[in-house]
Amino acid sequence: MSVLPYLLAVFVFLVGLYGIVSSRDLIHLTVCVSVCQSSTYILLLAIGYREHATAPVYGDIPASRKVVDPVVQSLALTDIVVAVAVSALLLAFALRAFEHEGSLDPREMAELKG
Amino acid sequence: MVPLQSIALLFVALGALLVVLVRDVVRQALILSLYGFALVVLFLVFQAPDVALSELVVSAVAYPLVVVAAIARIAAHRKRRGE
Amino acid sequence: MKLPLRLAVFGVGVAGLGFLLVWGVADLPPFGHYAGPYGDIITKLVEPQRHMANAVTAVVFDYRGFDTMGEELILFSAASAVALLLREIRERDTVDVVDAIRSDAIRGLGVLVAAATLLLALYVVSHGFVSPGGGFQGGVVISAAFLFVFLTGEYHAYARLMPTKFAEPLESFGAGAYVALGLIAFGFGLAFLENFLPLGVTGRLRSGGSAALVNWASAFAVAGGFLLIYAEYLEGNMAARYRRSKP
Amino acid sequence: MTPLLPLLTAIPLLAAALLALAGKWLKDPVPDLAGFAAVAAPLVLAAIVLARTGGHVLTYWFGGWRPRAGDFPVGIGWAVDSLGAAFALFVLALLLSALLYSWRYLQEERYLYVVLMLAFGGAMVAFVQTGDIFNLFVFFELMSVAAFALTAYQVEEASPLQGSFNFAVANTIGAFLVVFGIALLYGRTGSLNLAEIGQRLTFDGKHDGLVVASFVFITCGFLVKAAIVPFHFWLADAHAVAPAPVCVLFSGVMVELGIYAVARIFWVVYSGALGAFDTPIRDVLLVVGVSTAVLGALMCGLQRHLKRMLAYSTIAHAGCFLIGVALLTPDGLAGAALYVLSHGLAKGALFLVGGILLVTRGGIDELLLFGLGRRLRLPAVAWFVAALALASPPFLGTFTAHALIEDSAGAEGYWWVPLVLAFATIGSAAAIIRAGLRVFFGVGDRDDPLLSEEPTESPPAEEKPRLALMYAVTLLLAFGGLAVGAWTGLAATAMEAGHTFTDQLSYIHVVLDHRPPAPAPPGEWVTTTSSVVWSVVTLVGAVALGFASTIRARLPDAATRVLAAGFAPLRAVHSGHIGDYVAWLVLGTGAIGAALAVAIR
Repeated sequence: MSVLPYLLAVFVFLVGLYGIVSSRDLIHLTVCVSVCQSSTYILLLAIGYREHATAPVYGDIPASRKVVDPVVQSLALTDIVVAVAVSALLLAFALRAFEHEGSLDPREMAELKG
Repeated sequence: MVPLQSIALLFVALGALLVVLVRDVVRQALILSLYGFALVVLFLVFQAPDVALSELVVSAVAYPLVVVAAIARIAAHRKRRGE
Repeated sequence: MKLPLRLAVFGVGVAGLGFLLVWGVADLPPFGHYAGPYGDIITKLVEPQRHMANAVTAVVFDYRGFDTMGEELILFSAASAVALLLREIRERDTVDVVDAIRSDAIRGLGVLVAAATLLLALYVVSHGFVSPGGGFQGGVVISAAFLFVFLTGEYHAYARLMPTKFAEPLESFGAGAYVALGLIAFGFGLAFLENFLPLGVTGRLRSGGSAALVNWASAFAVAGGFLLIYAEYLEGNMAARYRRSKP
Repeated sequence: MTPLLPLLTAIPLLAAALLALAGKWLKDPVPDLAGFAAVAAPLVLAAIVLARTGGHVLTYWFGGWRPRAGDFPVGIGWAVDSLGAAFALFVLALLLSALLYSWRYLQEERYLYVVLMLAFGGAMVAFVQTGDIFNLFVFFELMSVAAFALTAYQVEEASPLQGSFNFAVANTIGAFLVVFGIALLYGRTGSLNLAEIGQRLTFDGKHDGLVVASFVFITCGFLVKAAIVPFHFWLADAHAVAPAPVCVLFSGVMVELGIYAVARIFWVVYSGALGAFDTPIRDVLLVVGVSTAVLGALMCGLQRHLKRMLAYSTIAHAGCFLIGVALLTPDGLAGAALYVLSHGLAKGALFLVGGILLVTRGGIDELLLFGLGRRLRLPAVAWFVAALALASPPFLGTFTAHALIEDSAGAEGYWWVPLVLAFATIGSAAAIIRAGLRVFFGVGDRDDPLLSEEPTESPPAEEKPRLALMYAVTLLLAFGGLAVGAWTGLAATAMEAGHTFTDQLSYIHVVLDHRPPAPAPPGEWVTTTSSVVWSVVTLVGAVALGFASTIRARLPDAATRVLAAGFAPLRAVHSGHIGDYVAWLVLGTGAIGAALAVAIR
């Protein structure tokens, strides 16, 4: 049980990779990349979690309460921005490639061979 | 681990699997949004409200919308080519 | 490679990669037992040192503010690139735009919801050091406010409110201001991005010192970056969609 | 000097944002001039920093979070040694050359081009200076995103954007691997500072699954950027579509930064904990490096698209850099560093000649350009001087680099390393010479059964190219690449820098305890007879094979068929299909991981 959340991250990562490898549509593929990326936030947040602890925000709670790790949360925040930025760029590439090739299937656009 | 966490974990695992396995991009965008919501719940039970808030806006709403917009553009383009 | 062969290569690889992943995470401390020390040191220091109630925001904009600067620039570069790539297609596709939704009630509702979201966003940004929130999340919510205008179908209102000519300077300004704030501290003879303002009282709105300014710079950069991305994707679409709905 | 360190990266990044803000209203030369200034100023600073790092490691703490000696570092710190400073200087120098060259090269929204180049350069400078593992990742991503955008810059062109797509997906997955590694390390050590992580791992002394897996993930993630087999597929696609001045940075520094990161992380973080396993790590990295060098050398003999051919040549040399680092000795590292310098300048010049051909002759295809470059005398000079620099001639170009790596390999008992370096060098230089002979002199035949069919690139819109400036920059880089080998004093300096770089304990003491670094033993380099012999062999081999390759069409049909059949599987693997690339990436990571797991467990 104590490794289950970590295993979830591993699972999501591998599932995303499978999606990328087997994809037949660049938009589908881009979404799979973002699934892959979501595994990194899951892993980060799972590592910083503590049993019976609250969020690292001290609005009204006494400072003596046990809190979860704030650093992994800030890393996950950074990671989310990176993810969206990259995904938006990938979609734009896919759109342009479609303009040029008339297809979104990676098999039909392998012009760069050898 | 509390039951709520287990349920959230299960939903995320299922969501990820569905997003990848659904090959129709419009449906995929819809499921992506649901997957985003599952992640939001997971982050809340992981005591990460800041991350959950960002995830809610970005991955559950904004990103799927951008994907749909891209799909619509492709459809429009295809239609024009077909005409 | 044909699909079966590709999957075979992938399958062999995944056997190794999956084993490696599981082997690696199995040696992590058990779930729920993070051993520290980085986060613990921060949670102890953040109140006395920084007068901030939200440790996450303190890490994002103060202790590790330099990372966030890099992150804003990532968003800035990506959004500029998306604009560059899609603008040309859009210019080719754009024709006259007619608003499809003619109901004043829906229009009014859209603007109302957008205004409420915007207020919420400003609250989220400004309370970042007090409660969950801060420049990044707030910036995202600001951009979402404009999405509501879009979703209620008011292209002209949306175009007036949020053309790219407004999103682009906003993101550049935010990213630039972030770096500039680092350099201002530098100008005071402090370290890059070091705090140069009084810290204020914990739990109050005006706490956080110059990290509060960094917080706002980041809000602008994020809001601008996201707006630009939406705009580039949605506007071309609006044009396509409305052309079809035209009588 | 230390307080000025952040300016190296802050000036280009601030200039990028300001230029994006005001770019639309600025009249023509202003964005370019601003770009030159925003690179030249940190360039001067970087030179001063480099002069100050001799034997020192400069540290800088952002936000003023300098820990007291022995305390836990809560902020982000930079730690700059000679090698890091030299890399920063080199990045900025190549960036300035590329910007000067492209003054009139690209027209479309050109202020955005300058903006992206500045962000790219600023990110690379931060990447080599940082001493924090997550900061390393952030600037890795910034440099990647700017690079993705730059490959797709010529939006008016019908060039296949799929090259950029493949580049972006492969590198993004590499970045995920890096994050997984970082997360594992954070779970174990609770720290993000490289020195602190290294200290804790060494103190733990464990070499369990977590340590091995995180090492494999971070190494493989960065090797994707370094275009090492089997992670290299994206590189040729990206180079084929990116503008020539951007290729200068891709081939000259970006790829090399991947190897730099592997070296930095290995020595600071893992060299203590995995100290007893030097041999298996060395063997695995050497196998990977050798495959890269051989594959790159073979593939560049098959390309007719000049930029794609040069990209495969970069892969061959990247394999050689990795071999130098993989020896895990200070001298091998020093050799790799010198190699990067000489190769970056020479390869840069070659790409710039490619750009000149595009602008003046409207093509980048070796056979279509056959004999068309006869009147381009200065570019021809630059092309052959750069080819010579890469062929490792005695006491010029990559000679000292080769010699250092070979001597170090010999001392470790790897007698076959010179053979591999010679093979890679001959293969890559011969292809460059072959193309040069055909394009600039019309030597040999106009048809070549072994070259592949490639889509050709159409030239960028051109009003009045500043050809004089383009020629000057190109020649400067070419002769610079050649001169590196002649400056033998540089070898001793590089050896000292290599010692400082590989001294884990000293690095940790400097960063965490503010102690001065342990002095590096003075580098002393003597030319051995065997390195001169090998260098003559490679030079003669490269020239002979280069001439011979121009008349491959005259081979008997049977021989051609056998050769073509032999190369066919190699070609087929480079399919241009991103799914294939990712499958190989997964296989490579799994294989490297399995090999190390077996050896270390």
